[in-house]
Amino acid sequence: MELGLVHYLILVAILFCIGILGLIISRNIVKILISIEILLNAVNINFAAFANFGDLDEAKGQVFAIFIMAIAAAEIALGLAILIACYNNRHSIDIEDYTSLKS
Amino acid sequence: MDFLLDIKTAMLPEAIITFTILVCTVLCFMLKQEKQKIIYLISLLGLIISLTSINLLAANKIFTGFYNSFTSDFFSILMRFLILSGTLLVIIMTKDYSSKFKNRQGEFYLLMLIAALGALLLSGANDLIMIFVALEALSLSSYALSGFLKKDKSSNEAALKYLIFGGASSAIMLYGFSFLYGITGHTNLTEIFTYLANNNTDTMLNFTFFLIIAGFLFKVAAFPFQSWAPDVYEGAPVPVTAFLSTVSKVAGFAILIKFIGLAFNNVEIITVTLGLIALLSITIGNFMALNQMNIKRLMAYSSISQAGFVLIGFALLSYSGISGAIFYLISYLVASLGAWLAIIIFNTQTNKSLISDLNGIAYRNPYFATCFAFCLLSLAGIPVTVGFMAKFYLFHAIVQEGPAYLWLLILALLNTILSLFYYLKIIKAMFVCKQENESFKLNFDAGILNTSLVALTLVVVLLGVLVTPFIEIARDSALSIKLPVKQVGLSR
Amino acid sequence: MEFLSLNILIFAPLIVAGIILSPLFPNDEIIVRRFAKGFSGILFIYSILFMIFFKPYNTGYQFKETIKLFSNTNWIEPLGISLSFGLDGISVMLVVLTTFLVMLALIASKKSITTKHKLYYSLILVLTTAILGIVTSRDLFLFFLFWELELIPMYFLISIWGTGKKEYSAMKFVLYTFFGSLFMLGGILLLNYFHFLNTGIYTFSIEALTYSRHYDIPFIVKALIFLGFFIAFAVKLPIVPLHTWLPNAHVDAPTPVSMLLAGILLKMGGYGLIRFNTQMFPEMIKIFAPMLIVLGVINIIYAAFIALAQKDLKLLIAYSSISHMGFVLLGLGALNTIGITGAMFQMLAHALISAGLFLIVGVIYLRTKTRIFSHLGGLGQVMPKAFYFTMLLALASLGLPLLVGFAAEVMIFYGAFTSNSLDGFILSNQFMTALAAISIIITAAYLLWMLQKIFMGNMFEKWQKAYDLTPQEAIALTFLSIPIVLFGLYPEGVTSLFLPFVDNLVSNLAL
Amino acid sequence: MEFFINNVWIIPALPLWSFLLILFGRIFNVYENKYISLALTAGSTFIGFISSIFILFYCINNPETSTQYNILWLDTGNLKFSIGWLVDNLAAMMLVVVTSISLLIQIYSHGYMEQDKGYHRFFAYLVLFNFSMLALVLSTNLFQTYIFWELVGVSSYLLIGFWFYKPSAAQAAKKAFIINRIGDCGLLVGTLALLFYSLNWWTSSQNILLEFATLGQAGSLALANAGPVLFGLLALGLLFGPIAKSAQIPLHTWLADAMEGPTPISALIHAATMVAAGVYLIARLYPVFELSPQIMTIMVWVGAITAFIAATIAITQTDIKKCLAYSTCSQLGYMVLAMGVGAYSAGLFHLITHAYFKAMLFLCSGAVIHSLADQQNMKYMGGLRKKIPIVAYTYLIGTLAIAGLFLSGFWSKEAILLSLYIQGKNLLLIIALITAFMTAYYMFRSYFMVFEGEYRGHAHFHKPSKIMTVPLIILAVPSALIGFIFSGSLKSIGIGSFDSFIFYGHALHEAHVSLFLPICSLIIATLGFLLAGIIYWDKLKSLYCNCFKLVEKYFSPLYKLSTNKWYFDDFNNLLIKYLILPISELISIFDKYVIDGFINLCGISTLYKGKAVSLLQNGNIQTYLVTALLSFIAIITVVFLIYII
Repeated sequence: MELGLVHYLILVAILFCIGILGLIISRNIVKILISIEILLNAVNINFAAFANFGDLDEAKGQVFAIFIMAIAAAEIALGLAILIACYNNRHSIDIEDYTSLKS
Repeated sequence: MDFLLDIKTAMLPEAIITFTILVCTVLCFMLKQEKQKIIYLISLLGLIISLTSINLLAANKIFTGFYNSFTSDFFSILMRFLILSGTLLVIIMTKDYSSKFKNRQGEFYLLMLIAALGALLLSGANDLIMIFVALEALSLSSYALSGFLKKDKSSNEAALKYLIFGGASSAIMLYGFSFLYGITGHTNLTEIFTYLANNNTDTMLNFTFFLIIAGFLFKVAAFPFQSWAPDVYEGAPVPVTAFLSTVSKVAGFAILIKFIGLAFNNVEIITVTLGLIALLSITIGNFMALNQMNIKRLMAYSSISQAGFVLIGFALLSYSGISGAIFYLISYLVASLGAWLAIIIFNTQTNKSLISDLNGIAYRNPYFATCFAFCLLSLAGIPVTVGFMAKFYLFHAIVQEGPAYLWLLILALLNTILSLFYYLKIIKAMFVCKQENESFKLNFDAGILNTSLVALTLVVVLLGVLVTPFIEIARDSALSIKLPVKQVGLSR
Repeated sequence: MEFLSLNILIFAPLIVAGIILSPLFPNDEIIVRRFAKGFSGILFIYSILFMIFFKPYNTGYQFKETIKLFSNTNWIEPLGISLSFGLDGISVMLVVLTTFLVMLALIASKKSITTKHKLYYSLILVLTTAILGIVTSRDLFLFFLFWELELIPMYFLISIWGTGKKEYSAMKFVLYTFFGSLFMLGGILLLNYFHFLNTGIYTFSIEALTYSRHYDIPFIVKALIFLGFFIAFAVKLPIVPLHTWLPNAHVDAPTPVSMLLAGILLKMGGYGLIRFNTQMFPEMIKIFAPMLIVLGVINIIYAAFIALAQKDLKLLIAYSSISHMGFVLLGLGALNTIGITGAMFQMLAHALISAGLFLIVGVIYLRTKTRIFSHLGGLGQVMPKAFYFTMLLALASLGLPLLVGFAAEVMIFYGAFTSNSLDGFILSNQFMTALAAISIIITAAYLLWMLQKIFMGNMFEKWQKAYDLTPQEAIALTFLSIPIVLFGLYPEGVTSLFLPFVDNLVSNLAL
Repeated sequence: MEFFINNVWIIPALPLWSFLLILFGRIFNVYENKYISLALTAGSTFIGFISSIFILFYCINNPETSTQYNILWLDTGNLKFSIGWLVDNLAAMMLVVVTSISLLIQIYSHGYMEQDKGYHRFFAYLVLFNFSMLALVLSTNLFQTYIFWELVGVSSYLLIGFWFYKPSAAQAAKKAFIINRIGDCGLLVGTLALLFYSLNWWTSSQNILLEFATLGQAGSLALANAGPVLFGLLALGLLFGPIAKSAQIPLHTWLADAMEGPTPISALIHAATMVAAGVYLIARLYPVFELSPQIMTIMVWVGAITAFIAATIAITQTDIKKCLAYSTCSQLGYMVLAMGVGAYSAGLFHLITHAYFKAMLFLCSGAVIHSLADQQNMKYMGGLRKKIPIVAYTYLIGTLAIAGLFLSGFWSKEAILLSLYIQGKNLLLIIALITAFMTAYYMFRSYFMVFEGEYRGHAHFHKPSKIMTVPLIILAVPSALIGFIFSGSLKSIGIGSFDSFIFYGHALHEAHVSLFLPICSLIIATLGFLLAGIIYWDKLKSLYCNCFKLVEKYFSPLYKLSTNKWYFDDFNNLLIKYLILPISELISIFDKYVIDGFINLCGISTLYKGKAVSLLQNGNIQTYLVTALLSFIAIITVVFLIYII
């Protein structure tokens, strides 16, 4: 069986769902950040797949993927930085402890 | 040289801001902490120059440059004007507040300018990559800004929530982008629209549309991606909140408009979706605002509901609707900036942010209270303020679509009653309630903050009276975006 | 007559309000009050001039004025909105009434307003502008704008200087009115849209929209527009299921504001019903006449019965207000000249009488600090002047002949009885009018009961020191009594102002 | 003569003018002198009296003329309301009666009220009443009648409540006005209906709207348009006005309470003039009532029942004024009864004779009360004949007159009985005779209790002044003679009979050839006198003491019924207490808790909805994400569903 676009799309969909799930259920903030990373990487695969199957001349998808990677890195870095600041204040990385702002 | 020409004709403000950012970065490293106040002045200067440079842009023709990834039309110029003036005011707001930033004042302005640059680019972006990058520039610096008070627990928490929510929604948006790219094979919006005009790809496109607007709905804090806003608005430093609820929203709307063009062959679906989202935003924002005791939180919910009103204009998918939305956006920006300015003046001097803290302030600081009241009344849509005109113009646009959109009108109208209730609650506290044991008097001198508050109030009233030019601006800018929408109701 | 400019009339109060509020103006209560009173007196005289130079037999608007903005365009050219004002038969009376009652309210303000004078007097003047704007605007949008504008000063006036649950009442008033006006906004926009569909012109001009009724608007939409307007005015008038703001607002408002509320603001509902629901939609009002009459009769009887059960003086007057405004509906539903003339006249009558009665309530409250009947009694011995004025007002209110209330009621009764606007409806005009006539008994009952409870009978020892009317109060009441007697004896003095207008209106109905 | 006819407006205008003069005189404190008020009042009435006399003579000389003049009061489209003055025989007669009695009572009032603080106020009210009453008499149309009908009502309200600091007076004034309003309401609706059913006739002919002169034609047209049932209802509505004003059952209860007012007022308004206005209005509306036989029947029975019941109540009253009040009520019943059976002239004749003698009786009672320091209870009087003989004799004249013993009441009552007899209404005749018996009984009872026997009271006695006794003497003359003068016996010297002067349709033919009826009624009245004498005249009383006690015991339920005024007042109070007030309370509660409650519930529920919605805002970012995604998916699904469907 040859790998087609659809397979990639399914993979991406699965990855995306995993990412969302991780985002929703994990209590550890680092895990949540990683889930975001999974989401972005799923999208990267999508771009790459589309570029590979549809846009051979310009490969804009790949370019896009690279942009995403760079920005994802920045985002995670920022996220971790914020997390550290948070940790300094509350000594916890459990998302349940960050619920002081509400209704 | 092509590149430079592009900059001269289309991206002069952005270039100036970039230059300012560079200068500021350097100064950040060079200056001692006590002297970092200079950066405040420099960023103000940069913004003012950039604002004036907008005049140099060719307003009446559409210019596409920067490898087709940036379009400068009248609409984008208007949006950039709004963004720049908004940022200018936000930075003015920080004059006294920045003492809370201790030794990191320079960074603050730097981040603010970067966010503004992202917003500027977003308002003219014409390429998916450009959109993404600009959006993230805006978002990332916003995350950092909301957590800027490092020692403050709620500021941290706000930043964390904002980042997680933002990351998720931008991922969803990117997912949509990838499909859009997959369907059309292009990342340039112009090309995408050309492709879509010639090919019929219904269902998938709808799905894509939903995914994409998720990111923008997050940015404008509309339902269902609104729940971050109250927490972040409450936790973040007040100027940042002001920035988020004004400039950031303007940018979000500016880019959202471009995508409603995706509604090629299935106008109804977009209208119904956006209409539903708009109404739900308005309703939920209003309902939640009713019981709020904290001004910042109340303003957050109010901003959710106000975003809903702008979305109504989009939902109509007509030029009159969009021009209504643009006018509404202008009115919202002015009034809400005024309100935030007032809140910041109050908050900086008293460190309080409950509604009951405002009790009886009108008789100690009549001008402050009057200005604040005018801004709130404008948000509520009471004459003679710009908010009243904006609401009227928007509702007028709804009716132009014919009786089929009456449900939208009726529900929106009913919601304005709710909103009046909580805006009046603040006004009541200021004018009616008796002051409690501890009374304080704000220092309301001729400082720049107070002057700007008075100036904004004057604008709120003047725009409510001399309304014709602004309606025409809104209409021209709506017409300048070439969108595949109905041309109803724009005759002279 | 170049010196008669509506613009001056309307915007002068606003400017004066600004002057009073400005920091340069001395913050001395006496100066502020005298200045405001003096100005309102001048305004009243100025508005009288309009009435004198008004030519009742010219149909259409007079003293037309349109403010042009830069480059001589209309106010909001793209939407066809213009800043245009004018007076016609029904508005001229209301303009004079407004300035008159504002003047009296300011005269009566001396004792009841004790704090924040600058704000108070300027808010009253802003309110004046809003009301004058409502009555004189020739543009629907402008009408709506003033309609909404009036809310804010009213909110402050009730909630700052009121008593009791003032904040609740003020909020209720504002939200209620706002609620109603939103339906009107919907109606206005739909009307504008259909005018555009038919003519390709955007306009909010009342004249244009009034005489374009032959354009093709689907019946159901027309009914919706009609009902939208109706709800807005029903809240204001008020009509029974939408009336509950009124007792609250009246009871908690300070005396002068109650006077204005009862005297002028309620009349805006009647004005709107005539100006829009009747003049603009003659064919719809014929269909909805049964609704008007049934609601009118319910208003009259229902509120009268409630008034009978009240234990609070001000509540009693408030409910009597509702009951009397029902007559306006009844007269309007008759759809004949005498009925509508009666409705107009009833607005005048009720304005004068209820303003006076609310002033009396204030007078008594100032002396005794109570409004509960069981705590009052026998005040006639220490306050004879107040007693006689109250008697006059109560008698006028219960429709004593040769006082102003009678002329109104008699016109309405005759109009409603001889009308055939309910043909084809399950109940006849005659039956409904007879039902409404029962109210003259109930009205007499509660008003005389009130008179008896307050002024007659044994006096409580503690009121021995209650003093009689102050000069200000006496002057205000005298000013109110003069037209009550004068127009009661000679109603044509007023009716001739709008009779041609009403004739024209009715002949349009017949088309 | 012509001058007075053409300027008849002077008669009501002068009192109005005097009213304004007194009013403004008081407001600006121009004068303090009591005589100025008196002069203004009495002067205006005197001029009116002189004019009325001239007008009456003119009318006697030219019996067929009726002059009217109208001013357009209100012109609204096709309905034009006028006010004016109409002079015909009836009006001329009434003018003389009203002005003459007014004049005397005004003079009397000076004596009665001299010590009162509210002297000027009293005269202002009095003169206001005069104005309204005279304008009512001169009304040209039903609309104008309604106006002044209410104005006399309000004057009566003001005067009953003259001593407003007395709770009972305040209560009585209110009661009088409200009960009169019930009548006014009927009158208003009747007028409206009459106008409605004959509208075309009024608008097509150029007549004054609702004018009396052509009411008959309009009425028959209305009958044709409305049909007998609706027309009956219409006429019933019109009849309600007179029923209330003339204190007929069931709206009679106010009259006894109205005695709380100063006694001259009771004499003028509540005996002689205003209450008679009801009968006057029936006379004016006769063309309409006549068209509906059912209404005439109702009128007869209302009159008869009132005459009977009021008389039975009067029997046991101990308050002298209440006794006279119920007597008035009963006599008014007589008049209405007469109008109902078609004895138009007889009814009006009785009105006039009654006006004089009842006014006099009241003034006598006023003099007694005044001299006994406001003592009204007859139980504490007695033997006053020796102290105030003038009052006693005038009272006796009045008693004889009202009892129908030869003096004026005899002639007018005789005319009524005669017409009943002629028409063969035997039941009514019997009722009328029983009433006549009771009238004689209670009047003599009061006379004996007050003036004969020993003084039983404790109050210090002081003699009434001349100014009070002179009017009594003057009034005694017409009280005694007017019946005889107009009975037709003096035709030889040029004074015709009353029914040849005032009649409806055609003059009644001379029919009383038989002496049976007069003798019968004289015997009955004498029996009444004897019974009263037996029971209350001390000289006779002792003889039959035991017997009387037995009777009293035996009849005690009836006695109770009578002293409690047939429980009408209690019934009314119950009606108000257990029906009207609960209804209004109920509606008020409904309004407060249902309508307003609904509104408030909307508000509160909105706030709670807000609270409920904000529960989702629990601070946990993951909850936010879940809700956001779920609602996003929900929106998409809904939209797709809408789109697909």
